[in-house]
Amino acid sequence: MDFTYDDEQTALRDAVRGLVGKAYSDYENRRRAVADDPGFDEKLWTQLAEMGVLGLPFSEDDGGVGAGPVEIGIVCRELGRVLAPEPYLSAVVLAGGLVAAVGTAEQRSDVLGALAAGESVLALAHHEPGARWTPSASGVTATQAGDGWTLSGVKDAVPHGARADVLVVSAALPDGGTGLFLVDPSTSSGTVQREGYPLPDGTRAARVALDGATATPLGEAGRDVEASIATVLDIARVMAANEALGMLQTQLKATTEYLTSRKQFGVTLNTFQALTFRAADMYTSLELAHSMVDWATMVVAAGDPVAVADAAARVGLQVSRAGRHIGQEAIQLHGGIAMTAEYAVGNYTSHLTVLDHLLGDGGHHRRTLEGSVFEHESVEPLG
Amino acid sequence: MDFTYDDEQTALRDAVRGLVGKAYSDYENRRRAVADDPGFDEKLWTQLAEMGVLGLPFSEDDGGVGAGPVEIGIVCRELGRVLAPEPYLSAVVLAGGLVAAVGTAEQRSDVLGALAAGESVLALAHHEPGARWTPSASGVTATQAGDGWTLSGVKDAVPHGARADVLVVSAALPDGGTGLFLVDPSTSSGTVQREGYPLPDGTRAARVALDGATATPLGEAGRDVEASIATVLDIARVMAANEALGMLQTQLKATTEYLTSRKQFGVTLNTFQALTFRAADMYTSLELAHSMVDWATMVVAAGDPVAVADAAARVGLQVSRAGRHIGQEAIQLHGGIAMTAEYAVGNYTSHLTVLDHLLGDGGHHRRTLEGSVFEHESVEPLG
Amino acid sequence: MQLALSEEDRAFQQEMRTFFTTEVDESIRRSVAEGRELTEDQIRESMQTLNKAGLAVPHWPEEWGGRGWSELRRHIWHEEMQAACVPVPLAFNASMIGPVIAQFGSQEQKERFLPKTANLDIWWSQGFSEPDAGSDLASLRTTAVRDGDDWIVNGQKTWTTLGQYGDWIFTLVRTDPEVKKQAGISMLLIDMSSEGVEVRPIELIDGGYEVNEVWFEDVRVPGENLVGEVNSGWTQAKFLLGNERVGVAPVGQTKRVLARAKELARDVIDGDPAFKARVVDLENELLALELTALRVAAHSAGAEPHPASSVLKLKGTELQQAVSELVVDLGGPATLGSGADDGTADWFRRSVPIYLNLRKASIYGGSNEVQRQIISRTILGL
Amino acid sequence: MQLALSEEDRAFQQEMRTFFTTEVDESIRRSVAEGRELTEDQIRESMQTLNKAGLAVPHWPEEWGGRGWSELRRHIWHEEMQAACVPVPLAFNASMIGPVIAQFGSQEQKERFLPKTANLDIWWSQGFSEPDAGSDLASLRTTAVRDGDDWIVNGQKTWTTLGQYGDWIFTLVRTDPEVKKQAGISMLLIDMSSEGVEVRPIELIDGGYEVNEVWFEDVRVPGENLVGEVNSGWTQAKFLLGNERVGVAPVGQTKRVLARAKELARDVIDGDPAFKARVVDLENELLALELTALRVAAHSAGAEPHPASSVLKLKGTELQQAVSELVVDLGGPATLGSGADDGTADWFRRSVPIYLNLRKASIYGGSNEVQRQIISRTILGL
Repeated sequence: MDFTYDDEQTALRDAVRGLVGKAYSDYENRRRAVADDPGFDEKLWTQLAEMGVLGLPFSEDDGGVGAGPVEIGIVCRELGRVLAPEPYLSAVVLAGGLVAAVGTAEQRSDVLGALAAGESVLALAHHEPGARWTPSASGVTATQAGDGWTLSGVKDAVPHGARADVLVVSAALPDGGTGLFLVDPSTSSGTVQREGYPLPDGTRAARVALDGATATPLGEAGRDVEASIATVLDIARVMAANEALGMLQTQLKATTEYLTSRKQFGVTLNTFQALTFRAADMYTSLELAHSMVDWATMVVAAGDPVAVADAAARVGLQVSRAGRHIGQEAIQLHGGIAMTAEYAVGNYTSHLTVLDHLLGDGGHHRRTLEGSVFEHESVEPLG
Repeated sequence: MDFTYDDEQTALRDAVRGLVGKAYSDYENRRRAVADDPGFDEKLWTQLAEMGVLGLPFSEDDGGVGAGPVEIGIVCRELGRVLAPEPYLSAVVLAGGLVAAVGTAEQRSDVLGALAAGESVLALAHHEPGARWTPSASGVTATQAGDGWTLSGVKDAVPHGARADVLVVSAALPDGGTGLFLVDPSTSSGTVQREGYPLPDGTRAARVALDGATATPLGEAGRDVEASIATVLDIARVMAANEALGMLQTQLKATTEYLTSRKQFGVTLNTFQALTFRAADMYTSLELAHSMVDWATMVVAAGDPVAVADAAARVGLQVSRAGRHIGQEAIQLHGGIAMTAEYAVGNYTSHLTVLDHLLGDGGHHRRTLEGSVFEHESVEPLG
Repeated sequence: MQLALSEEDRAFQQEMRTFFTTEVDESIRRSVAEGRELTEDQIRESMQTLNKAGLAVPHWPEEWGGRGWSELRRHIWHEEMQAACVPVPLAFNASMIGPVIAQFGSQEQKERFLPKTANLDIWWSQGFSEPDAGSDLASLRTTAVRDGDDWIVNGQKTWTTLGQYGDWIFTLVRTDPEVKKQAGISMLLIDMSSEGVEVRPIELIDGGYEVNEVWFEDVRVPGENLVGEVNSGWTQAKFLLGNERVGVAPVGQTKRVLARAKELARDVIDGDPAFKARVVDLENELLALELTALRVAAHSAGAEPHPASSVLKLKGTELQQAVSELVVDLGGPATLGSGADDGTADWFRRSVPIYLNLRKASIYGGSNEVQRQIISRTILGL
Repeated sequence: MQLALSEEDRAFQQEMRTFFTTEVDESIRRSVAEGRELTEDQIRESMQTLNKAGLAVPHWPEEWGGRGWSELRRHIWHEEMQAACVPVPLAFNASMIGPVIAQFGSQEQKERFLPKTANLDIWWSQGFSEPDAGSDLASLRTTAVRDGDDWIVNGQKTWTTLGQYGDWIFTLVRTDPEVKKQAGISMLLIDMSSEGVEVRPIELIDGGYEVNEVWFEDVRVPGENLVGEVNSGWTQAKFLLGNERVGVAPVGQTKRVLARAKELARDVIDGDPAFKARVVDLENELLALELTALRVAAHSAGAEPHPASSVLKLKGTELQQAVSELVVDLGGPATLGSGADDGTADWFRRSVPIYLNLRKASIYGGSNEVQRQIISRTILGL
């Protein structure tokens, strides 16, 4: 059991921190980046590609770097620290992760190669109106027509779905189960209607209405890949927790700095013990979440999907709680200024709230864990 | 809608406050009272009888005073303020309440008359091992033998059950349902084995093992009175909430007095804002609970059993929460001294904890309320 | 003690309910029900409808449109209004400056301002907060300097809610920089169309623009626009902020949102006992809060406010925030949706901005820390 | 980063597990499992069993019985011990005075005291707290005045846990009343059978007598019993209290109680989803706490303690209290029962006293307010 980074991991962290810090340490840059479509900085995306960060999880054969979950977690955490709006989680971890898990060798090489090179943005079109964090699809159905396949139905809340060059779309298969398909909106015949809109954190999502849209099966045609979707969602939950952790670290730091500099009634706010004790409680939440995030990341690295599902729910629950506690207190301890869009700290809370509901919130994860509460005597991280 | 006492109610409050205050304003007296059996002050019990307090809820025909729930609530609140260990809730509200609700005119006059006069202590033997706040009985069964009845089975956690002169015992009837019986341990043939023991708050309870114990049906023989038991339990929940409110008022007062007098690091504790803000939160809990207790008491006075059941659950939930919050914080804000038996404030928390689990705790009440959550659009106290 | 309303109060309640559900424009009420932002016109129209029926400023002196109601009736009026999704009268007019002018204003000021204030012919903005003051209101820096009969005002106000619609603004300004900070403050009424007044919108984290900065650069204000005596502004501010606490617990509105959530998310609530438990907890806390408001209302007739009134803002905003958080959780992934599918989807789409917006509730209007300070000092003597 | 234990650490874990579950007296372990109070003899016997196997004081210098283990191994040792219901070595001996004597004591003191301390042949009591000091430890008033080579001690200590079994007591006494309060304090070791020492039990709200007052009236203490230099006691106290925070989060024990609750109240938990949710929440928080302890342990090798170590006591005691509250609620009316029916009934009968007793956990040993102060000042720089 070891919670420390090795030298290469530390170097990766410093490199990513340097790059995204340059881009977004002035918060005004982040505001500008989300002000217009596509809601992120294409130049920074290219730089991330050049640094090898976009290909980090994928094998060298697929045009990637062949790094592991710890490294992906490092990237997500650094992006979180500066509230970077780039679609790393959606394009690389979710959509890319599914292409890597399910795609043929050729698809992996083509699609992931272009993703890693920064030439193509992927998006996962999975959520359907009325669904609640399920790994299956039912509102979009796949139909085999001759040699090819078409998709019909509606996907909603597709992160960066309007900007994406390639959509990875889940769909109910004719013989049951859920399949995955690649849809290139620029070449697909049939209807692929994409309506982009901003989420409450300034990033973009889209409604994607498909009507007889031609699509390429990802991997073996007609194969039920719900289990792969479930596992990639779980991995993404852990990576989202890494991102959230970076955000919470920034929020606590901003709050303590504010408390030591802002004056009211003639003294700095850290004179008021009621406030400093609440900051101490934020720290406690943060450190507990931190331990859980590190642990869950290591569980992903160890690779057992059952353990990953459990760890994803556990870290999801812990970070959801910590995110609400710290995100709400950061605003309250700042006061009015944190309500404004031009001041960073409140916008972290906006993104935390979005992230909390993207892949399953604390209540959802707790409900999952309730199902297994009698399967163990106690929870033993050391076995 | 009126939350104020009239002159008579105020006079009653002052009279009870005077009497019990004289007895217990020195906390050492309360410690002495619970040190030996029967765990309360028989002299004070007699004085309460002389003041008319023990007969307050019963009609004049039954030897009582014919007062209403508001007056009973006043008494319970005053007893709570000084942590009086006298068996008012168990003997008068619970056991007496059931005799009044179910007994024949003769029984009412005999049993309640003696109770009101302070000549006879009643106890309700209702809880059975393994049961969880149900109005029915199953572990003790009633059998008809010739003209008479006998009871067999075990009751547990019978408040003041070893001291009581008359037991009101619930039992499963031969034809189904739950009946009530009077058992006089001194005259009953068969076995009535009573083992008294102290509860964590110093008051007394008993295990009562019955084996062919002769018993007199309360009211009409063989009649199922589960509904009456349920309603009397609900009324007792509201009265227990009144008692708890009195206790919480004392705890907050003790805490604020301690904070303004106790010195640490050269200053009084109220210099520490983190502590004073927590006291403010205690006040908020207290006042919300107070409003709810007054309201529930008025609902009891209005008399509709369905509304009483709802109000009992609502006030039970609110006061359970407030009791834990204030009871725990009162100890924490005092520090070590509140852990000692000779200092009053921690013992209030002991009794609050016992009271919370006597008739149903917050979680139990919440579960009850969950059942009706879709039966109303919103909760409207003004209709 | 008496649970039921008197027959007269019951009739009054019915009268209010009938009026609000039949006489106030249906489209306005639908906007409120669906949690949409109201337009300026909707707010003006609704208050004018109320004022016409004598229901806009019932707590003012009767001479100026007040009704002499008991506190209980005011409470009923307020709750029924919210239950019917009728926008409450604009607080800046009805609860803030109106009572101040009625109490401290000259006869000329009363005649000039009160009728138009009650009818929202003048839309008032509040000019108290400043960027560097925060909860320490009295450290304000905006100055007013005598120039003949006039005052010349310079400085900056902030957090001016709905200032973009404002016709006039009531301000606290420093008229004597030499004395202890509370002692050198006056209250000035300023026409927002005066030269030198500039309103700049502030974007909030929910993406909306409901608050503003208001800048004053050599703004000339006639001396007759001073309320009360020079340097007595702190007295009027305290009076105003004291009024602000009455009816400040947004019980009715919060109950309405919770009821709507139950209606729109019944399946989700039924599918997860944790949601049902949260609903029960919140309904119970809201009941306790409403009963506390009633207890306080019944007590305050004429006398000092009941000490428990301080908990209304504190707990009221906590519950308002908790309900908004519940709504977000009920929506779950739908909160990130386009809202294109139906009204329910759209309601949940708006839930995150509302949740974020309501973080302000525990900061503005006397932060919850200030409320705790009031409770611990004034009530508990700590 | 690495999830799994190394092969060697895994073998070590197995070795500990085997020892604790087979070599420590079964009846003692059963008492711990059932949450009963241990007798003096059980505590002595258990520690002596550990000491014989070199498992009582592994963190001491190797010369005096330490094992030179990594922090991770100490953590494993500590967790496995608790999981097996083995009483942890008496803190006063193993964690408090032992390390202080090893660090500051003379060679004579080390030889005289350390072996008997490790083997619980001497039962140490702690004499730090005083009635009027509370969290402000340094304001202590017990005095020691020179008389030839000896010291004459007068004063009163309180909250002396298990003082009724104590052979010796380590005390902080004021040896120089003239200087700043921390500067005039010394540490004295006092034989509790000395004339003038009186132990008076204090009844707690749970009805038990685990703490005591210890009175000193003209107690003569040989000069050789002073630890370190005169007036250097505050240094030793800080060292001792710093040690006290290591392993202070009672994770293993709390997990054991929660596991037992699940076992004994499975039907109750299954019957009410709110209980299941509480169990999940607590298991998750305990996991986060244990992982934090591991993170801290892995980090602390030799260096300054990891800043996150301050959260261990704070959160550890909160969870310990929360689990005890859950147990009471699972018991429900059974908590008021006679306990006469079976072991489960008896377990729940004892749950309220345990819950009440554990209210102390957030007060003693550096209250949670002191912990928050440490975090906000030392870690956050506030």
